[in-house]
Amino acid sequence: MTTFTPTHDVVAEATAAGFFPPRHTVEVTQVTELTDRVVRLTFRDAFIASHAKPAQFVNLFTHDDFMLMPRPFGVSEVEGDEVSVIFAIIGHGTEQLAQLQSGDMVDVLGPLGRGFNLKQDANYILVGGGLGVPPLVYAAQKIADLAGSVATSVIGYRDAHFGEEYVSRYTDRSFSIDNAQGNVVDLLNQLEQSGELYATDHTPIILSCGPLPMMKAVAAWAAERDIPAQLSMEQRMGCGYGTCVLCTVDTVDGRLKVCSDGPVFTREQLGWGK
Amino acid sequence: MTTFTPTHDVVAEATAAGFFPPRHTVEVTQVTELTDRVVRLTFRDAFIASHAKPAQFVNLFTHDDFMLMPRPFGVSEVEGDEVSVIFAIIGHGTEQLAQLQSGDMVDVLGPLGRGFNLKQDANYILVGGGLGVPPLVYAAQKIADLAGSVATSVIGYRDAHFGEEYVSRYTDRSFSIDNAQGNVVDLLNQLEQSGELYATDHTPIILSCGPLPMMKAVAAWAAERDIPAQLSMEQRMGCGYGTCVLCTVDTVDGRLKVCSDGPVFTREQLGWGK
Amino acid sequence: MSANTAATAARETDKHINIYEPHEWKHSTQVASVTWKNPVGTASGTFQYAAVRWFYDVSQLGAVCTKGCSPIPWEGNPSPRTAEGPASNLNAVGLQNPGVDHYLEDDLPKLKKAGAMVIANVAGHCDDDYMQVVEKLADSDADMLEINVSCPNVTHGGMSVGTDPVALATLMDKLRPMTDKPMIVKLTPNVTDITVPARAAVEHGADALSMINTVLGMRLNIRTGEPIIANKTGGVSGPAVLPIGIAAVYRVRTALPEIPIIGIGGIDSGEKALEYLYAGANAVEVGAAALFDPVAPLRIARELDDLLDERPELAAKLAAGKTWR
Amino acid sequence: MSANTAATAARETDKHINIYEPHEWKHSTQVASVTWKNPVGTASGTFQYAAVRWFYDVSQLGAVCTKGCSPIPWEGNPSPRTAEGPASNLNAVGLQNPGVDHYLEDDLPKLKKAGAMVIANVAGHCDDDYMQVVEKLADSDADMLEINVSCPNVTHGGMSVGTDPVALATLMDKLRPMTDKPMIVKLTPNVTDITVPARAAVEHGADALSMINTVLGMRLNIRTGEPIIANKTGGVSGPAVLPIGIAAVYRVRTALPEIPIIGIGGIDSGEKALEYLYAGANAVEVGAAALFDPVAPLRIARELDDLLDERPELAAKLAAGKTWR
Ligand SMILES: Cc1cc2nc3c(=O)[nH]c(=O)nc-3n(C[C@H](O)[C@H](O)[C@H](O)COP(=O)(O)OP(=O)(O)OC[C@H]3O[C@@H](n4cnc5c(N)ncnc54)[C@H](O)[C@@H]3O)c2cc1C
Ligand SMILES: Cc1cc2nc3c(=O)[nH]c(=O)nc-3n(C[C@H](O)[C@H](O)[C@H](O)COP(=O)(O)OP(=O)(O)OC[C@H]3O[C@@H](n4cnc5c(N)ncnc54)[C@H](O)[C@@H]3O)c2cc1C
Ligand SMILES: Cc1cc2nc3c(=O)[nH]c(=O)nc-3n(C[C@H](O)[C@H](O)[C@H](O)COP(=O)(O)O)c2cc1C
Ligand SMILES: Cc1cc2nc3c(=O)[nH]c(=O)nc-3n(C[C@H](O)[C@H](O)[C@H](O)COP(=O)(O)O)c2cc1C
Ligand code: FES
Ligand code: FES
Repeated sequence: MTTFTPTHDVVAEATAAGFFPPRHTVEVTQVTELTDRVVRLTFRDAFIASHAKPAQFVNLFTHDDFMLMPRPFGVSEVEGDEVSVIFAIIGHGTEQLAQLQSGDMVDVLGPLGRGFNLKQDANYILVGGGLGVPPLVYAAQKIADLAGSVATSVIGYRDAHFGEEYVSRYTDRSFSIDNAQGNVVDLLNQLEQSGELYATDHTPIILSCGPLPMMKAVAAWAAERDIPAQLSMEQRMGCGYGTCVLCTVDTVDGRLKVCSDGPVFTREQLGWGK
Repeated sequence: MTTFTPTHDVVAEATAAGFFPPRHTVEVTQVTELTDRVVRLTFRDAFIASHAKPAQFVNLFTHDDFMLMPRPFGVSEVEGDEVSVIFAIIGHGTEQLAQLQSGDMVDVLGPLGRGFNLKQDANYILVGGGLGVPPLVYAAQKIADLAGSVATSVIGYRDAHFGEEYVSRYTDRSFSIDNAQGNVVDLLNQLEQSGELYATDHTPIILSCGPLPMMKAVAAWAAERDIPAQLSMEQRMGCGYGTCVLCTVDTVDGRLKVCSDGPVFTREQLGWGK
Repeated sequence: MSANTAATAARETDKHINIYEPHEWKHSTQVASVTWKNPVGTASGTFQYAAVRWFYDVSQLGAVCTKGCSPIPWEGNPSPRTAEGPASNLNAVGLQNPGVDHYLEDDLPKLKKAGAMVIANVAGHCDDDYMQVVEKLADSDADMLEINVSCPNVTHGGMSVGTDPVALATLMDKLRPMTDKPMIVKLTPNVTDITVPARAAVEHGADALSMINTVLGMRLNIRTGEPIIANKTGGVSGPAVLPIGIAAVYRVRTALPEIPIIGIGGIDSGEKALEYLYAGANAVEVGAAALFDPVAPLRIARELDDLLDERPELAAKLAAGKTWR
Repeated sequence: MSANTAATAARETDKHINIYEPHEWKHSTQVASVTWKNPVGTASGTFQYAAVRWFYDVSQLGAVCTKGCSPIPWEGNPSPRTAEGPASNLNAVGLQNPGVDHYLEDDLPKLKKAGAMVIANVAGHCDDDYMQVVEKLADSDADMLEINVSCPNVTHGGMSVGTDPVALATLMDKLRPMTDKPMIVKLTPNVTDITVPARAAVEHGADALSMINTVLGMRLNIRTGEPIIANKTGGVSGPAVLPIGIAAVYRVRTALPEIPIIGIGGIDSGEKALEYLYAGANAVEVGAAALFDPVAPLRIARELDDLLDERPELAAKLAAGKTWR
């Protein structure tokens, strides 16, 4: 499935006029099935590649006019002007995106949202599960470039370890567990006891993305230890760029937009773990 | 633009079970722009190729889910298992069909409707105008195979003579006129006077397809001379196969369906020219 | 349905169904004590036996609901009668049909001979029209009657009976005593609160409800600036109306927990039929999808039959005449 | 819009429009004596200045209609608030907004500073809510007020004011004396006959009408069998509702030949905006299309500006405050 190649570069037009690029059409450069029903899709987009921060996301659009709404996916890797996302096939939209092939065109808007805050030198402990892993891969990639910080990944899988090779490619130390063995909090406890979690002088900061119950448990775990935690949330979205208030999450400051006030919130904002 | 290749042959399944094939996906083998905004599209479909009669039509479907309704087009030529239609780009549906390329897939249902009655040995005078020409090309092609009949074409064009090469390829004698010179009735009169119209022993029978005012004038002309006339009608359609009653034309027998009672009606049925 | 191709079914269900292969239906349903071999029927006005019989064996459907039937032949509206909307179809047939006598002599016997479960859809411009049709159908072979009080194309003192609960109650009081056949009332979505006519119909003898009929809509030609349909406005049907139909079924089910409901509107896949069942329908009817592919109703029935395999609780409820909600 | 790609605009108009290039608007319109530089505005609830200003210069739009504004901050409905329909979006925001004081301190001054023509959309759970908001907006810089009597998400004794012509008249009698600002009443399509509330609004002081708000709809998750939206039902918007909006405008225009009308519902191209103008609208507002592409309203305005070049009669009527019908 391909689409119409745009004859004009709307990204260039927008940026030349001093504006953020609107939805535009880009070329798909690679599509790989990582495990059953989990796909890694790469597209060429110099603007997103040079601006995306970890936990920021992009809206992808299907070619199916029945499905007009954006499909948001966290950026999971950037190489040169190529941007990758990793997604699970859960419905008709992701099913269709998974059928794209190298050379096809796809519509995209982004990068969107506020990413993780990586300003402080720290031992960033990336705690994730399931489809929360892709944004953490990108966090690891970015942290690897930061002279003063290290990254430790602590990942829980249901069964297949689909993103593992990508996470461990960039982290200083990486650990994982799957459902058969326990959950990530079990693993955090284990690594704390063995000393492996803090095997560096850096202050620990948790960056987490994954299923809600996991993130709540991680926030509680962090709160008990007074470790800062930044949590990347998901919500059904309308626009992805802050105009429709369809994507709220309840915080101590009221109902905030996941897309533009987040997707990253601190455990204090979410009122978790106290 | 391509689509999903069907993994199963629904035509074979249907015909094996004794049924008419439902909507199915076929391969586009050729797309040519004849003149500005007029396109000839060929697809491979052994079933339609072997069954289609002149003035029968096929429903084509776009790949755009905003446009679910069928686009009906008269069959204009059959070569082996390849079927051609010729159409004008008049709206978004034809615009999109015109963008198909050889190798793409398109959905089709057909052949539909009742074609011209060619049972009698005759001098079939094919009188057409504008987008009425494509079905007449196919009529000429079929008449060429009939030992006892000949075909004379009398075509009026607005300006560009887009289908001319196709009509004259099959007719025994072909004549045309364009708006600057006059209309088809002028031409019919001229040819009648010069004797060219009836330059054969065969009984004349008019087969006509084109704009409504033209067909009414042709029916009147034929009625004055007691020449039988079969007229192929157009109407906005819902289904194209007789199930929805959305495509009626007023006849002396009441409101009949263009898609399945027609598209061919006699001048007597239409009450024209008396 | 996702993309507009014949291969859709295969993608949605992840497997190709050969609808022509003999099939043992696994999941039946009950509508007003009538058992359907599967929960998928055709919607009125989008099924004519003479046209469809070439495409598949109509006895395979849960039911076949025929075109609105009037006491005498009606010629309907002038053409053009149709326009297109995004993911939808607009129609203004104006209930053209050859009348109840022709129906009893021609369509109905043919359908019954073909083994179909038949719902006869009844149309009228006034109460007397409905009464004449119901009287003739009372002793016929039709399995169920569907009273169309909702067609927005036909003027009945301005609005349709379906928009006025008092008029609807009056009509039902006249029709109900005329027959023992299960009587379905088909509701229009073009009302402020659909639970109001729903309640009126049930309180005055409806054995079941079906919804929705088409939604009032219109398209203009931007070359001429004039309406495309001769009747100016028409009824919107097809995928675009799905959420409207689902909401109607859900709200009526919530208001009237016991009444059998046939869900209609925008169904073009087994998944969407299933969504109606979860909203509280006992069965569904497929309309516009059949315009885009003649075999759509049967394909949808087969898809749903498989989807119900994985949902034994829902399937058991339907078979017992109950619903999900 | 035909296929769902960013290249759509180029295909529809047969040429690429660079919406960032400086542009002299060729075709203005008038709504209740207020001149818009072009006939395209944004629809309430799909435009927030803080989000949109990164994407384009909002002063280029005909008007900007802001999110429904209540007397005090409202937190709206719980999430999830949205679902998808075929060619549509469902929403149940429940009018979350930071309240009129915040609006007067923050959004409105920023928008006016940016040079926008501003329509302030007014929301309320009861008459008093509306009065408090209108009172505060009466002396503000807002150019027009749009009274949203139609939001189906907020319970107001069950139904919304827009479905009850008497309640609507009562409300308008209270609001009308409070301000000289042009007052637009925004109607809901979820009524039996939209010309009834339309007439009530006009007879009780509305300077203009806008329509349609969202259509009641619902989706269920077929994995769980439960509603997708926490609020259960939501409002349908986007391309799917186009024919419904067109019919509403056409019917109200026919009933009320003089009243200025803003057409809303399913507009995603200059051609569809044009169709509303032919139906009798003086201007349009673009809603859901902006969710799918932030710059949609401006692109549509530019497409329409070119389409009107070829339609001098229509363009002249609009500029003079008249309409096609
Ligand atoms: C900020 C953010 C980042 C995300 N990052 C990733 C990622 O990196 N990898 C990944 O696999 N998934 C990610 N998701 C989830 C992903 O967006 C959904 O799985 C996807 O939109 C489902 O689309 P569908 O058409 O297959 O499902 P359908 O159920 O058919 O979609 C219908 C509608 O619901 C929405 N929807 C359905 N499920 C979700 C969900 N879980 N979250 C948000 N919207 C949903 C769709 O976007 C669409 O609008 C992210 C979501 C958000 C909000
Ligand atoms: C029996 C029959 C045979 C035809 N044969 C030919 C042919 O050989 N060559 C050719 O160029 N055209 C033919 N037409 C007309 C052709 O079907 C339309 O031009 C085409 O459907 C327009 O589609 P669109 O999407 O470009 O236009 P749009 O206006 O965007 O279409 C919107 C809807 O209106 C319908 N529609 C619009 N114009 C017509 C029309 N004139 N007739 C019927 N439906 C229409 C479309 O099918 C569609 O459902 C035939 C029509 C009929 C009924
Ligand atoms: C062409 C056409 C004709 C219709 N005729 C009738 C009719 O005669 N009686 C009736 O009750 N409904 C009629 N309907 C309404 C359908 O039965 C159905 O309620 C509606 O189209 C919504 O379902 P859908 O979206 O699956 O089409 C008609 C619909 C269409 C499209
Ligand atoms: C997310 C969202 C929020 C909305 N909020 C409001 C609102 O606050 N006030 C209002 O009058 N209409 C609101 N609407 C309705 C729109 O303004 C518009 O009337 C409707 O969406 C139809 O237009 P569309 O099809 O272009 O979206 C909202 C619509 C959406 C999609
Ligand atoms: S998705 Fe629109 S504001 Fe977040
Ligand atoms: S188009 Fe359906 S009956 Fe002719």
